[in-house]
Amino acid sequence: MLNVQDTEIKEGKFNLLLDNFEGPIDLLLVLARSQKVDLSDISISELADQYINFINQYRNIHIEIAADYLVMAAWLTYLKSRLLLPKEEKTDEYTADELEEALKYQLQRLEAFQNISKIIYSRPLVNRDVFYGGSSEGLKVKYNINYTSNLYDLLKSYSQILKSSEQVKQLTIEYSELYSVDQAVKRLKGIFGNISEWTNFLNVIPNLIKANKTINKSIISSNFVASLELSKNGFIDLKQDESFGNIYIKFNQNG
Amino acid sequence: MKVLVIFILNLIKMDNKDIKILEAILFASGEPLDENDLKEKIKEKNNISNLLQEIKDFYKNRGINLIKTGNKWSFRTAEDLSDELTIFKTQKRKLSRAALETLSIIAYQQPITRSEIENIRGVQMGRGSLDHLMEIGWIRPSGRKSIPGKPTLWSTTDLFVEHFGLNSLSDLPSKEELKASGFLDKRAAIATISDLAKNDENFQSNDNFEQDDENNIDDFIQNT
Amino acid sequence: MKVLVIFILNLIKMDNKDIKILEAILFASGEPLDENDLKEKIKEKNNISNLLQEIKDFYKNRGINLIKTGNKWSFRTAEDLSDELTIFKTQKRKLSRAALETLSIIAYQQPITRSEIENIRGVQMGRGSLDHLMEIGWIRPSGRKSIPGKPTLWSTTDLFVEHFGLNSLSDLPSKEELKASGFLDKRAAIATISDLAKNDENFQSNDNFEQDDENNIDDFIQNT
Repeated sequence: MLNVQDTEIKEGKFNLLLDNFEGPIDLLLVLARSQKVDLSDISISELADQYINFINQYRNIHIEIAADYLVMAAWLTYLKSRLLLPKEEKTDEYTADELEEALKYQLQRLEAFQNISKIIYSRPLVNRDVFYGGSSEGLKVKYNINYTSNLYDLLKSYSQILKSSEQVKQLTIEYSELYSVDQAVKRLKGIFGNISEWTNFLNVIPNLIKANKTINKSIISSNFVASLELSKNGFIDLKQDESFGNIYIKFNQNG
Repeated sequence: MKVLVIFILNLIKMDNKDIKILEAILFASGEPLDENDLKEKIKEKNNISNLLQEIKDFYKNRGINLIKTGNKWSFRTAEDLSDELTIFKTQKRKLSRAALETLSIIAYQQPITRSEIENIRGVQMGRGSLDHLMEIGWIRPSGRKSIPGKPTLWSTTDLFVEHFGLNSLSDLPSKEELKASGFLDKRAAIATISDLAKNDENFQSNDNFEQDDENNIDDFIQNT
Repeated sequence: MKVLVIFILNLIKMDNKDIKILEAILFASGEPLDENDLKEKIKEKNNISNLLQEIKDFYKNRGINLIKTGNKWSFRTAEDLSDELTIFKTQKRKLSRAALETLSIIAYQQPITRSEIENIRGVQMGRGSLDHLMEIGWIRPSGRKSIPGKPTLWSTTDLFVEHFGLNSLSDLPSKEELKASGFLDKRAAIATISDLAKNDENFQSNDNFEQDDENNIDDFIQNT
């Protein structure tokens, strides 16, 4: 998988999902490998450019991007600017060289562990590559009962208890921002006097809230149900001239 | 003479992959296997009888012998050992869910009384639960609570700490750590009303989140 | 020449009863056995190491090998037969890359805290990594670090050593190289970037376990 990523990055294609990377350092490492030099000789400033480039391109395609990656981009920008500046007087802060060194160390260390994890996992693994066997047939066997419940079982069990007790505790029904039919009925009854003429349904309902489609849908549907209810009881008249046309509403004086 | 030596040396060196495969399969399966089934696993299928005979000879005087019963082959321990050899095997058993719950509550909240445990679990405890845990040696009575009735307080034992691979009781992960390690994950969370009412942007990013989780699980199952 | 033949024939004949007993027990147990427990079963107790080594050599090129992990011995199928024995494969779930990296970091750096692992990997740990590794039985909590928040330290288990066919933890591949390169240093946290980049809030909530733990107990007391 990594090889595929490598080539795609080299060709300047950025149609990769960040999901393929295990965090910003991992992404940096993949980018660094494309520089084809020993990690200790890597140009951090070039790497910073690559990374920032990558993130920018990525953002053009996918709007959402994990904060971790953005923080790293910001930090690299900062590091680059520090590297470009003339050597500063010694302050409490880390020098640009130290920061650069820290980044190199982190990259090399992660690479080392990534390699190691592959080596470890390629060792002969019980139940995958090698197997226990044998049979005790023919020997006298005495059995000891050994309870195999382990710490994992214990913690899982306790977590289950915590979860169920949490669920009970949190059984408070939160206030709903959705607009209920009851609310709509009450409100419509209150404004009957204003709708003595045929009025567009949409002008009767409360103002829709910008950028919240879910609440808006609830306002429209609850008011619609409410007006059906009120017309059934004879308080108002409803009309719609054609399918999907505007709905008009009028107070029924005789109701 | 020379021929015999070479023959014997070959036997010991044993370059024959088919023989190795047969040995390993017979060993790992743990039960008698049909000669025809064994044949499927090797290259020189027509040679199977000779190969099995060769293995049988090889183990003749060892602690393990290859035995043929009917048309099935199996390794078993040498017969002349059966009289004098008793081996102890451990029979593995898991604790019941109730016992495990009780144990985990005691572990985290000790010392604790029986009725406090029942309160947390929300059920009356069967008579044997505490006895059973005490029999295994994982809990012990540790004094009495100074409330009316003076009920027995229960605590875990050193054996408990040892069995569950802890250095000490304080090693038990806290609630926050359980959460961080994934134990408290609610896999199929039901969206609450307020979730639904949240604006669409949020809603979408929630969706993404769930998907990530699924990818993650897939990673575990898939052959990566 | 004659001497050699007799020597070889003796090897094959194998009159040593202790060896037969050891083979039979190891074969019948089906799981690793402690050298000290094996000793109990034989006559020449002081000779146990030699006997086991002899058996190990005898099976070196066979389909079954005698393997030592830690202080335990067991028969296993030979490593090079992995492809032929896939029929017995029970390790259904393969580990994700994240879990695998986490495991090797724990193996080499143990005992290590969650946030130290995150520091090396440069990313917050996904849910499921630690509890999944613990479910398999390869890692365990092993005490707490004496820094504010007392976070849990994680170590590998004996089962990890056994499953990966290691003699001991010091047997981990390339350990010396890693050490020489300084990658096994627990570098002061401030010297790596992820800490510089990490916002304080996150950092605190990660390590601030103790307080939550207390809340947790309070919750329960109120609950009961």
